[in-house]
Amino acid sequence: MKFAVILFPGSNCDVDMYHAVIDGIGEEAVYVRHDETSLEGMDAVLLPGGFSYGDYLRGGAIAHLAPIMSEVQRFAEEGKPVLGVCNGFQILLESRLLPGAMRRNEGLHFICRTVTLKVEEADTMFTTGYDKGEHIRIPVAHGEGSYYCSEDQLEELQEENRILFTYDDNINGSVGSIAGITNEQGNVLGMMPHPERAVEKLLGSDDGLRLFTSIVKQWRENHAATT
Amino acid sequence: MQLLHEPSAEKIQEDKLYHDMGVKDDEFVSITDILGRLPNYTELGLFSVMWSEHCSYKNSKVLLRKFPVEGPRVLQGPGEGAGVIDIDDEQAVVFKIESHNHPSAVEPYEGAATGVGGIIRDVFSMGARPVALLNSLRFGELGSGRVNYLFEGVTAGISGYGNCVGIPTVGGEVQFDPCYEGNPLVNAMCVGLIDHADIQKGQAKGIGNPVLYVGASTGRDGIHGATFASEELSEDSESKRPAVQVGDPFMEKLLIEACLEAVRHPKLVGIQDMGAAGLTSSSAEMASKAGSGITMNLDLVPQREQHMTPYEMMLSESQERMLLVVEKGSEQEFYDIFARWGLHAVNVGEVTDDKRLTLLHEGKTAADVPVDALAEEAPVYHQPSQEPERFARFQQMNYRPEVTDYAAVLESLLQQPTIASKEWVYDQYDYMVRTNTVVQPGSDSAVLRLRGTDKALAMTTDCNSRFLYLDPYEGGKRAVVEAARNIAASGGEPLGVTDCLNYGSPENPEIFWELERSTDGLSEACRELEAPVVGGNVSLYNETAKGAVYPTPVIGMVGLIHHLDHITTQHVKQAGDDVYFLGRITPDFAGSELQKLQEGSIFGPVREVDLQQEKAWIAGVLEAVRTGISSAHDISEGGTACALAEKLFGTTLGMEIDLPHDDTLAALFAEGTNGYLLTAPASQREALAAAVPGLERIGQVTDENRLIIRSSSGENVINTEAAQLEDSWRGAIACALKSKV
Amino acid sequence: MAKTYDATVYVTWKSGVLDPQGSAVQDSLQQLGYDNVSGTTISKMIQLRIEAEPGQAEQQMEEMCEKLLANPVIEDYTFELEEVVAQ
Amino acid sequence: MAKTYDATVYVTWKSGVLDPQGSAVQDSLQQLGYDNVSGTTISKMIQLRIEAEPGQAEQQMEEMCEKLLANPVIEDYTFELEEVVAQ
Ligand SMILES: Nc1ncnc2c1ncn2[C@@H]1O[C@H](COP(=O)(O)OP(=O)(O)O)[C@@H](O)[C@H]1O
Ligand SMILES: [Mg+2]
Repeated sequence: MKFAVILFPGSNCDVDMYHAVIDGIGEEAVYVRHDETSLEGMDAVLLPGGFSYGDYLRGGAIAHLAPIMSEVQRFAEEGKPVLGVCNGFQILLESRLLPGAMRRNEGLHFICRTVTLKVEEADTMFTTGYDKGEHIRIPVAHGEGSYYCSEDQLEELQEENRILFTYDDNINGSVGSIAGITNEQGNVLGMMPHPERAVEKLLGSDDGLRLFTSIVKQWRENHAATT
Repeated sequence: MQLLHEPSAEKIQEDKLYHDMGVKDDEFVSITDILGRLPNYTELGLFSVMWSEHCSYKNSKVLLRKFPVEGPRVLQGPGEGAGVIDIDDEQAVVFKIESHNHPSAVEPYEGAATGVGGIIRDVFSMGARPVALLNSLRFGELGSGRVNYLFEGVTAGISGYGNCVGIPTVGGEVQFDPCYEGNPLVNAMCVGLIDHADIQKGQAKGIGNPVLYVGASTGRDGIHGATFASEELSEDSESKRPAVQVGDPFMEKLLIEACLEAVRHPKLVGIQDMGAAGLTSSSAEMASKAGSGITMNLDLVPQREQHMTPYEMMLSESQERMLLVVEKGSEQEFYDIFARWGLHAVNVGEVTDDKRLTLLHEGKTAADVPVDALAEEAPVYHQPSQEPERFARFQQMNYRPEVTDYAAVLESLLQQPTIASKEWVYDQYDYMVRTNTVVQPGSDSAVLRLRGTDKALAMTTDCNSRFLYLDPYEGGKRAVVEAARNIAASGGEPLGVTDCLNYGSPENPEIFWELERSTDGLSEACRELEAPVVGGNVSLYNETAKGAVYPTPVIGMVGLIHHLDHITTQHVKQAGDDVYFLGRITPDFAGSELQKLQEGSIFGPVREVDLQQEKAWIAGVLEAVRTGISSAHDISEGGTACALAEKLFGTTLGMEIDLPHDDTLAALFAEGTNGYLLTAPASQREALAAAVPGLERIGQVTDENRLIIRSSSGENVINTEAAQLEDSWRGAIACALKSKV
Repeated sequence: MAKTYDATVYVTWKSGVLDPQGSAVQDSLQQLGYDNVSGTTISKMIQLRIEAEPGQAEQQMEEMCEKLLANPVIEDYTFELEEVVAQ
Repeated sequence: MAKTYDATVYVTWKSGVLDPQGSAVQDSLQQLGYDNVSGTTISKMIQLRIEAEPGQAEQQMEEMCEKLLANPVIEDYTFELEEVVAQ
């Protein structure tokens, strides 16, 4: 399976994503620059964390206008997996591929620490490797990670089972303790915590690995079905 | 705003206007001799920054010569952007520390942020990829509005810049003492990795080769920053507006990636960052090192503001700028590299053979001076030195605290901000990005694995300046020893040192004495421990009307961990493990946290540090690590009791300890040169006894979350729930910040 | 004919969206003793110069705000245009 | 007698200080095709309500700006006060 890691000026978790795919799950990964216009041959898209365009104005605001993003949009509409982590999540929000917006953390400080998440849904293409209700340890590292959406929107997310992860301890003041959500189709996931930083026991946790293996598993099944 | 009328050369001489630029009378005479005429305003500006303490080390050079700078692994000692040490497999580690004290005192966020930015450029201009950041911070006592503001602002600035450029900030230290109240210290260290083949030097070789300017445009910010750093802080420092710059970490990130691509291009000749004294120091130093000259056309320098004068352009310390020399004819290839990163490289000049720095501006020669005179021939001063009265007085003193409730003292020591958890600080740093951080902040050293190998690097910054205030010579030795202990306790073999010497004014004989004595101590310790000094930075004039800071030579040390299996952290791992002590208990309380707590001040003599003994202990700890242990922690601030407590924090385990000395008070809280605490499975008992002479078994790890300490007579002197100690320790800084006055 | 305008965009929080930075500043002001101060909010002010036909300037500003300068999920915006008269 | 004012403080970069945020937005606008836009800068606007004697309000605003709302080392500020007339 071939993953595209999108590189924006200022991305800095691109290497982490790349290694999570290459070393963590042994699949293929390539970098695709922000100014490219094709995702030809890619099976999944990863929008890495970092500070695209310095996070100036709002996290993800400038990046969402990059040429590659219209292609990501098209890719998403085809139902293929798109994962945005941290700044990647912010870019998905700014692109309206996901609903809501990100604000500065409630405490106004950047927070870097490994937190406990609750897996809210286990039958999505990103979470089949987890059990519903399972608690997993994943690092966060963000200053603008307080998820916001209107009450109606929150209700919709809940009803449609689109909230995949919540914080056990709501570190940043997110609405509904939301750590990660999907789009209606369920193939675009945005999350603030970094699963790509949790793929090796040596570094503290490998609870993030199953998110990547879930994507691969789903892809294999689809692939087997269509070929 | 333009300096409409630059004074004429004659007027500068007559009215001694050079004083305003920090140039002394005899220095002005030397400059005139060198040029064979009076310098014009721009030329005087070039000399004033290049001959400032910050760039020339004119007051500290005589001291720095004492440092051991060589060793079998040293590939590049002091003199270039950063030192380089071999770590086998054709790889090397590059590291350097630098101060940004004065800017941080007036604008803590941007001051600290640009300090981080500057040190990163020093490292990648060597061709190395920056892989980690550390820092060393000093503030007045928390609680006052101003101190809290500085502390919060500095932390946010480090976090804002380091997180954005995507280099993990993995360690550091913070000390709080009243002497830093008006003059905080902000030292930033960067560690990089490089393949031997890629090591770059900042040299301008090859007559006719073009000089390229890359990065941010030049503005009027930071003009005379280097001289600002070389003056005492005064009431009107706040009005020295232009001396503080705003950093652009996004630009820095692009520069890192583009420059690392450029250094791998075979046609790159030399590269240097524009640090202190910006365009002046980078061009003069690159030419001087190569024995060449540089001619620049300032009209071509990218400018952020209109009507900038040559003086302003040359002295600007705008951030995120680099100077490159490339082979003639290859310009376009470099323009392309930079363009891919959205950056614009500009050809601003060329290398000449006349050993002069020649500046053209609007068709005229704005300056024409010999580069060696700027870069190499600054005056060297040996300032008078005098032992302060306090030193002899301290030698006569004998201090022993009175303690009745040991547990209560332990808890309040753990709450002292200098000892308390620094989580409030490092939680704001992304210490994980790039997924190599194996040991995160919160243990003795940070450890980064070297992807693709079995090796790892340990790194730390240390300096307990209280001991230096009491005795700069022994205190200096202790600073190096403490860093080495932190490296060893993490499983690393000390490789080398970068130091940042933060002192008051060297023109005060008592301060110069501190400098002399402490650099003697540092040198001796580095020599004995075979940790050569490969780079560093000097920050003098750290004083306010209320006095100078304690002598604070911050030691940044990097160690090599030969195998991932040897990575060791300070925390206990499992119940049933034996607890060992390796070291020596002496009744030393001078300069201790307990003395400060009880007396409100520090005084007394510092015991001589036995460097041979320290070396043997380091070897012992490393032998223990190889034999197989569960944890190791060195004993520092707060003494053995605090170190024992710290070993439990973050775990649910406990310990039962029998103190290894009859003097209970000393065994608990003394801050002599104590030693280390190790834990290991009982199955390792014999192997450890055989491998490590002097290891004393003092207790056991238990599964009840309590710290129980018995005196040598078997009496329980401490029996406390560890969670309670941990809460006090963990919450202390946040709590001190909330109680604003 | 194209004219030159100085544009100022004010990007404020939508009502109902919490402004933690504003609250923090409010708290600090209180701690400094200004208990006669309330309701502190912090917004962005973006200034730029635009050359365009009258009417078009307005429309382009609108577009820029929608596409980039403000995020309508949490932010409101208003802008002012002032013609720069050559001296 | 004390009156109620709506205060608006504009905190801008001192001239000569880099505004990296403004530059990034400027570049982005250019890339979106707005090459008729130049000199983009981003500043802060702080709004608050203050109750004070006339004259005193002015002075307190000045103090707050100096102490907390702006850092005169790198920022300039101006403010406006508008009396709130009870309805
Ligand atoms: N300013 C800081 N930045 C990052 N980490 C810090 C900072 N200050 C302290 N730490 C981390 O907190 C831990 C404890 O620090 P310290 O008490 O100085 O340790 P030690 O006494 O072993 O040198 C270390 O892991 C250190 O790296
Ligand atoms: Mg230690």
